[in-house]
Amino acid sequence: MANIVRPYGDTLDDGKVQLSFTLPVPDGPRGREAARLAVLGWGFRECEVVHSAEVSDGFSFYVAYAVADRGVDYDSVVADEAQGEEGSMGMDEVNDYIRAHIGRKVVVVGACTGFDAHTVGIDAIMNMKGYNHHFGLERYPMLEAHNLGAQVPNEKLIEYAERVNADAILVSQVVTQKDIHVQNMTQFIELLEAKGERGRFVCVAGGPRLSNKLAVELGFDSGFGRGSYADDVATFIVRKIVEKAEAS
Amino acid sequence: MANIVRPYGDTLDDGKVQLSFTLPVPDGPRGREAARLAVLGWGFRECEVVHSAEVSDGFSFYVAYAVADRGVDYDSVVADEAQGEEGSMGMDEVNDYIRAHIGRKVVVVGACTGFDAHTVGIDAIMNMKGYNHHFGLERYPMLEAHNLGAQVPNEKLIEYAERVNADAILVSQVVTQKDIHVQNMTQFIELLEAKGERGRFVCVAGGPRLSNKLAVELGFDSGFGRGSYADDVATFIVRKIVEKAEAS
Amino acid sequence: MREKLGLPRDRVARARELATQIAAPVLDFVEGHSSVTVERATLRILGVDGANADGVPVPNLVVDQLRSSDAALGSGVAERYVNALTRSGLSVAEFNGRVAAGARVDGAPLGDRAAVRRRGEELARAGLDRVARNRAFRDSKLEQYKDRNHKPMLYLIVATGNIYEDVKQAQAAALKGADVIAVIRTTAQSLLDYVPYGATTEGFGGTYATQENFRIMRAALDEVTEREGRYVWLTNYCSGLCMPEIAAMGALERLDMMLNDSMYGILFRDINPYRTFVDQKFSRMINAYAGILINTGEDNYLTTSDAFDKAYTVLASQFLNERFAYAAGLPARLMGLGHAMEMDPGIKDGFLYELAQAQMAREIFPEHPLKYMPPTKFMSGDIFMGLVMDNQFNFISKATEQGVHLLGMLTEAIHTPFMMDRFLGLEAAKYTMNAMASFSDEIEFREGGIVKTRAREVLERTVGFMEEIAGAGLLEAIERGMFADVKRAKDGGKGLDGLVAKGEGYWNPVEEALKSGLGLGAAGAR
Amino acid sequence: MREKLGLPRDRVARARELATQIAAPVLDFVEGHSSVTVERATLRILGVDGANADGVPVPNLVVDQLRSSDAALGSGVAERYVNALTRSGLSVAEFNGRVAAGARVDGAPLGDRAAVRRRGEELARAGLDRVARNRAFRDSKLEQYKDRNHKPMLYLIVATGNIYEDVKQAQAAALKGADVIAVIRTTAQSLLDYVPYGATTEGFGGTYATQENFRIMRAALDEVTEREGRYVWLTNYCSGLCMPEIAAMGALERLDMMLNDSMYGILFRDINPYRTFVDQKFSRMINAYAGILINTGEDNYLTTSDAFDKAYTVLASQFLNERFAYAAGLPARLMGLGHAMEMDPGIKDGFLYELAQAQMAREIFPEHPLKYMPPTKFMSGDIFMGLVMDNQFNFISKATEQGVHLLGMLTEAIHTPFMMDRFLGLEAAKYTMNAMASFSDEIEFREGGIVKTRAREVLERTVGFMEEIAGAGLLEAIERGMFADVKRAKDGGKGLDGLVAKGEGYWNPVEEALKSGLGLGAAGAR
Ligand code: B12
Ligand code: B12
Ligand SMILES: Cc1ncc(COP(=O)(O)O)c(C=O)c1O
Ligand SMILES: Cc1ncc(COP(=O)(O)O)c(C=O)c1O
Repeated sequence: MANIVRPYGDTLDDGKVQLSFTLPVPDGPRGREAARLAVLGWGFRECEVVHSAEVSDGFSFYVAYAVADRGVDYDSVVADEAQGEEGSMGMDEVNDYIRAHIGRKVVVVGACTGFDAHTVGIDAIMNMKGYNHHFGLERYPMLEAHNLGAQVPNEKLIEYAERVNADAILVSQVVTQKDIHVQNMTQFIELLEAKGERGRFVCVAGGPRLSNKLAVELGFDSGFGRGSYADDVATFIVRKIVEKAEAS
Repeated sequence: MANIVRPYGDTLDDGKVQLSFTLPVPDGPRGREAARLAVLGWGFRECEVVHSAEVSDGFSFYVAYAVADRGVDYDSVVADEAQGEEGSMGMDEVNDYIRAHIGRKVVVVGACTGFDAHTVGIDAIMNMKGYNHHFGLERYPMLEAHNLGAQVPNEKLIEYAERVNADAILVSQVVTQKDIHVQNMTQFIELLEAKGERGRFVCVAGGPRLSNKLAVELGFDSGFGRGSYADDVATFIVRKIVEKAEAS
Repeated sequence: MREKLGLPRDRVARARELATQIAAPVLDFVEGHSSVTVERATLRILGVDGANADGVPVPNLVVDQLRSSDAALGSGVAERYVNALTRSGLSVAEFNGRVAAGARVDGAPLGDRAAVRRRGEELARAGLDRVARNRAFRDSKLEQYKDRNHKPMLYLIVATGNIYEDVKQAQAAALKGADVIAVIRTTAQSLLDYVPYGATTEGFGGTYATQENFRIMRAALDEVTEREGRYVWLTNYCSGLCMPEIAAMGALERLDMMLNDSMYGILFRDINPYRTFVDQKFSRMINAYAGILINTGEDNYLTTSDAFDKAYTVLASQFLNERFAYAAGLPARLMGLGHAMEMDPGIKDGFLYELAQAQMAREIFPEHPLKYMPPTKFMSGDIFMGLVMDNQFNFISKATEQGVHLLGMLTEAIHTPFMMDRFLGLEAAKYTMNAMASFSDEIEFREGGIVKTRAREVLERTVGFMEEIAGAGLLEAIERGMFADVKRAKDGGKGLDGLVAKGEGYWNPVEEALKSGLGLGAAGAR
Repeated sequence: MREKLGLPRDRVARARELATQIAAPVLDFVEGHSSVTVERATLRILGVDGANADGVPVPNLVVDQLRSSDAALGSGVAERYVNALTRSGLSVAEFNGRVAAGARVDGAPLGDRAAVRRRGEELARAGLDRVARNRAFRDSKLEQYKDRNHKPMLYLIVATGNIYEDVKQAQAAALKGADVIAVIRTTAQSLLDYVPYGATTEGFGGTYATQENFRIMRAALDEVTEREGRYVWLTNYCSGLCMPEIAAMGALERLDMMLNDSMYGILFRDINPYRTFVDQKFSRMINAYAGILINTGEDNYLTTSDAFDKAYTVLASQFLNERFAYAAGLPARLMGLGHAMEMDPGIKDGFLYELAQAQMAREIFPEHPLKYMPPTKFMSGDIFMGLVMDNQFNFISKATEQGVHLLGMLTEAIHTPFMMDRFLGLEAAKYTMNAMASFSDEIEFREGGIVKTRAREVLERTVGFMEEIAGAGLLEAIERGMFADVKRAKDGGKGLDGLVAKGEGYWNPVEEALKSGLGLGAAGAR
């Protein structure tokens, strides 16, 4: 049986949603009506435009509340996040898992690629110190972690991974404007494929505006968004390595 | 030719819209995915759920950005506000208009009806002092304005209007929870109709959450929302009186 | 609290003198009067409860019988009621059922007066003991979970109209940090001369205040109290034509706070002034006995008058509310005197004027847990600006060590709060108040600066205003529209016909027990 | 500005002494060196412009010729270039075309040295006169529209990647009150060893800094300046491998401010330290001559280090930036020293610590128009909380009389700003800054309180840190990771091969004119 959930204002299924947006029209009665019709056009009903203001010549800003009748069947929703429902192992568990199932140190190479200079995210995952009370991969005794920092060209990252015989490659992408991350990540996978090495590495992407879905679409094994920690990533990598070994 | 306008983030037609809402599900990867699917279900594409938080047991809050492809044909949008595109006359103009076209004082009776105790809105329209540098109807030499205040039953308001032989009745409704204003306004019109007097008065409704459309639907001649002033209302009333006189 | 403004002590003292002078004749009048709702409240404490098939509450049935019969209310309802009860040989609960079914209390001849009085005193004692137990229970929880409430206490409203939805909203808010939950009352319940009965699900802009609703919400909040280890306070509106009854219900169901103003009903609900002053006194005695913190309604002045120009009317009202509260046995620490941040957000240095007003109230009423209200009038559909204004308010409240902080809602101008609105308000307030926790302790105001000058001016203006009121008399001042720009005739307004002159033989065992418990002399002075 | 912290004057003086000591050997090195971009900047002032069919700029073509030929850059590019120009008999503009088409400047034998020098000096004068006219024009507009800019100036960024979209965004922001528009540069332009040519529409996270883009934006903002009667300042990034060239372009196109830090390239872009110090000096001389207000990049420290623990590194860097700026002829009133509100929003009393830091900077650098940056690191997808944090920042900025206020965006963690994000930021800042306009004048900090104690601690810590740096030497300190937790080797990083040791006969007419115009001795000291 479907379990339809809808937005909730103060009563179950009242469907209340807040919206704000700009329209390229002057502020005024006609602009407000355009805003209202736009919201209705997106499938809401009972739209109230509660605020409008001029933002510039010929641009106006609106705040609206509206009712969404259409809900989502929650029972059919599958979490699209790399850590999934299964839950992550802690640092000690991961190390035990490696000892039990892999039997040698796992080598991980990571970088923030392209011209992206945001080191903080990859550092949060890899550096000793870690992030938010989750130690980074460097601290895992059964991992050998190489953090190449930021602004690393895809070519260099792959060469390095080959050289240290990595099991997994971590790619961080923070800047997403004009889909530059999509270009960058695509080029990374194409390079690997051209070398016939895609199968050799577990490839994991990460960054605040990345979804697992996108990363998988682009050919990665998974993608980690905001709020992910080293333990999530380590768990994914070691499980994946074992899964690959079993499959082959 | 259609002139389709779409939401504007930083580039024409990028369609960017901000949304926020609560879902009756726990916070977490699955909740975030449900939120994303909900937004896509409302007809947006490229939804990014940029924030989620637990609001209570089994309730979670989301902030999302998404792209609306569907726009509105601005050329076909007709302002739905009582003041309309035509523009309102100022106080002096209204008085001149009355002298020229009606030739006697116009009598207006107003109140905030039902159990609604919000006097400030109707006062803003009617009292001498006015609002935001727009004098109220009491200040208009060619108007005779009676402000009955708040919490006035519909029956009393109508009786009073009959007694002073009003040309127009002003109804203010501020509380809208559970559509109490709709009930109230409907009852007002039904009462008038039962007495066969609907045609006798110009009926104008007002209140911050009222649209002209709703007021007209409920049988009023017009409805004034937030940000309306005495001059808008006076303009509408006197033009309507003349229009009615010409029609009859 | 460190004093920073250097307010002239003698002017503050003068204002208090004037308040005493202004209140005295009113209190004299009050002493000689009761009202239908005072009598019904008395019955409620005695145990009268329930409603008939039409939903008319039993206390109303009883009082209406006496009203419409020869047995005048001037003697107090208690005598006739207890007499009939005693004669029936039934328990109070059984007798409630009889009355609901139509039994009359006014017919039976008066029996042994002394016995009736004894029974009445017993019943009053039983009712007030329940109240005292509630008070003791609250005190023990506050002791157990000491220092777990925020400072100021974060006060959140729920207003779905449906008590069961309210419970969800209230628990959500309490789980996220609310210290106080106010169940907003349905539109215009003030004007009902009875209190609806039972659990209700159909209110407009709020939920009916009923004893059953009180009970349901109390239980829901007690749950969160234990789960979070933080006592969650419950509040409602002790205003309007049933002020004393709501006080009684709240006392019996362990509410912790009450909106309870001495003049709100007159000015904002057009309730008769005499009736209001009589009712407020009785309701406040109950609140005092129950240890219920009252909140006064000075914020309401500012919804119609300008907050900058009429700041002095707020302070004057605070002095009067304080005086009337002392007269009803409330100690300062139960007086949540009200005020609000309602100045036009466009005023240059408005933040400083608001700071001055809030700090001034703090220093003049040092032991009083002042209740501070957020911007409402200038809130608009611009929820983003609204959030920013609310946060300015959060800042000032913490900076001036207010007692009870009503959280602003970014959607104030749009709808009664959504669950997410409350959440956002709480998150912002917690962030800000933590980030500037020690601000008050940290800063001084410059001599001759805006803050000190403004505070002194408002105080001076207040004293002048109160001199005028004292000259005119309070009821005359109200007639002239000196408060909130509203004029109310002494003999106008709703509920005057429910006023009761106490006769020679007036007897009220609850009033007597309250007065003796509160140490109030017959004159109600303290 | 009223001093409130009572900072120990002698410790401030000691820090300045240390800064002088630390900078001295670096400045000595700088005196003996040039770089490819210094030479290209020189050419740009002389009038060299344009690009070849592959988009390689003419200044690069010229310098690369000398680099790859025997005619070493050690003598300065000017001599060879002017020599070839003179021989060609063409105007500079015509000659630009020739070079773009492939003409070489290094082949021709050197003619009459004196004539070449005279021509060079003339060209330098012409270029610098244009710069001086820009400066005079700006000054006249600032005089004409005096007091129309906000205090602090409200600084808004645009970053669409497309200069024409940027213009719309910038005009919108300026119409709603922005005093300064910063066109954010495309990702990693810092690392390009040339400046792209012409109008551009394809950047990532920002728009290419090109001279044409400067011109387009300047014209757009001049339009708003006249319409609103408020001078709208334009700023860009004078950083990275082309620091001096961007300075030259900005000076020629009347930019008003420049992000221009003495160590940013080293620490945050891994550009070679020697190269950076040489480039920053030349770029700052140009900025000084052009009357361009520089903004330093101390905020960047806090994106990787903790703002509470490493507050002293910010202050130390401010002292160093100040020293290097004085050495390049910049007066204090053109030094927009940077800092930021980046402490963890969960810190108790964080507001007071930020207030202390901002007030401290204000008092130590009283004439400097400090540039204050909003929270970025702790901004999240929670745009509502973000707005509240930004507003805390607005408050502190106004309360401590900062000079240039970079407006926070509620969507900081999500995307480069939408038009509406900027609008909301501006509305909130205008509201808050007006509401607490006189706050700074109004308050004092308690002796022994959090603010005073913290400010003194940070100052003390800074002096200790600078003593260490002075002991180690600046380049060694950088090697050891003493700044921003980043380690940079002296001989590592990008662009070292573009460093040029000045030979015996080094000649640079622009440098000479700048130095004499700025009253700088040969040693660059002041
Ligand atoms: C700090 C910062 C900087 C610093 C970076 C310092 C450094 N050494 O990293 C500096 C000042 C240098 C900087 C510069 C720029 N920045 Co910046 N920056 C930020 C900021 C404020 C915080 C980022 C951060 O540190 N987050 C904290 C970390 C821990 O979070 P995270 O990166 O999301 O990482 C977590 C997850 O995403 C995940 N993760 C991340 N990577 C990986 C990798 C793997 C394999 C895995 C498994 C997980 C994972 O795990 C981490 C822990 O949970 C953000 C805004 C914001 N508040 O988010 C803007 C922001 C990211 N920057 C932005 C921009 C545009 C720039 C510039 C391009 C601007 C310009 N034109 O100059 C420049 C250029 C940089 C470049 N070439 O890339 C934009 C990006 C917009 C977009 N969506 O495209 C942002 C969003 C700001 C904005 N609104 O404009 N920036
Ligand atoms: C002030 C106020 C009060 C004061 C009213 C004092 C008074 N004498 O008016 C007091 C404190 C008494 C009050 C009480 C209540 N209020 Co009230 N109140 C407000 C508040 C803060 C401001 C309203 C106001 O004065 N606006 C200023 C005037 C000038 O604007 P306006 O009314 O929109 O009027 C303009 C236009 O709408 C139009 N207009 C209005 N009427 C008419 C009529 C005509 C004919 C025309 C042409 C035009 C016109 O012209 C005016 C000028 O432009 C709003 C929140 C807000 N910020 O809007 C809540 C608000 C209206 N109140 C609300 C509620 C629920 C209540 C209560 C029911 C709460 C309760 N349960 O106790 C009570 C009960 C009142 C009752 N029985 O009706 C809700 C309504 C929610 C909803 N949409 O249903 C609001 C939105 C607050 C909230 N978010 O919960 N309130
Ligand atoms: C003291 C007091 N009582 C009651 C109310 C609630 O209004 P009503 O009279 O509709 O119950 C208020 C409103 O703020 C109030 O301040
Ligand atoms: C001084 C300085 N220059 C430049 C930049 C911009 O970065 P990029 O190096 O990508 O141009 C910044 C970033 O904030 C900065 O502070």
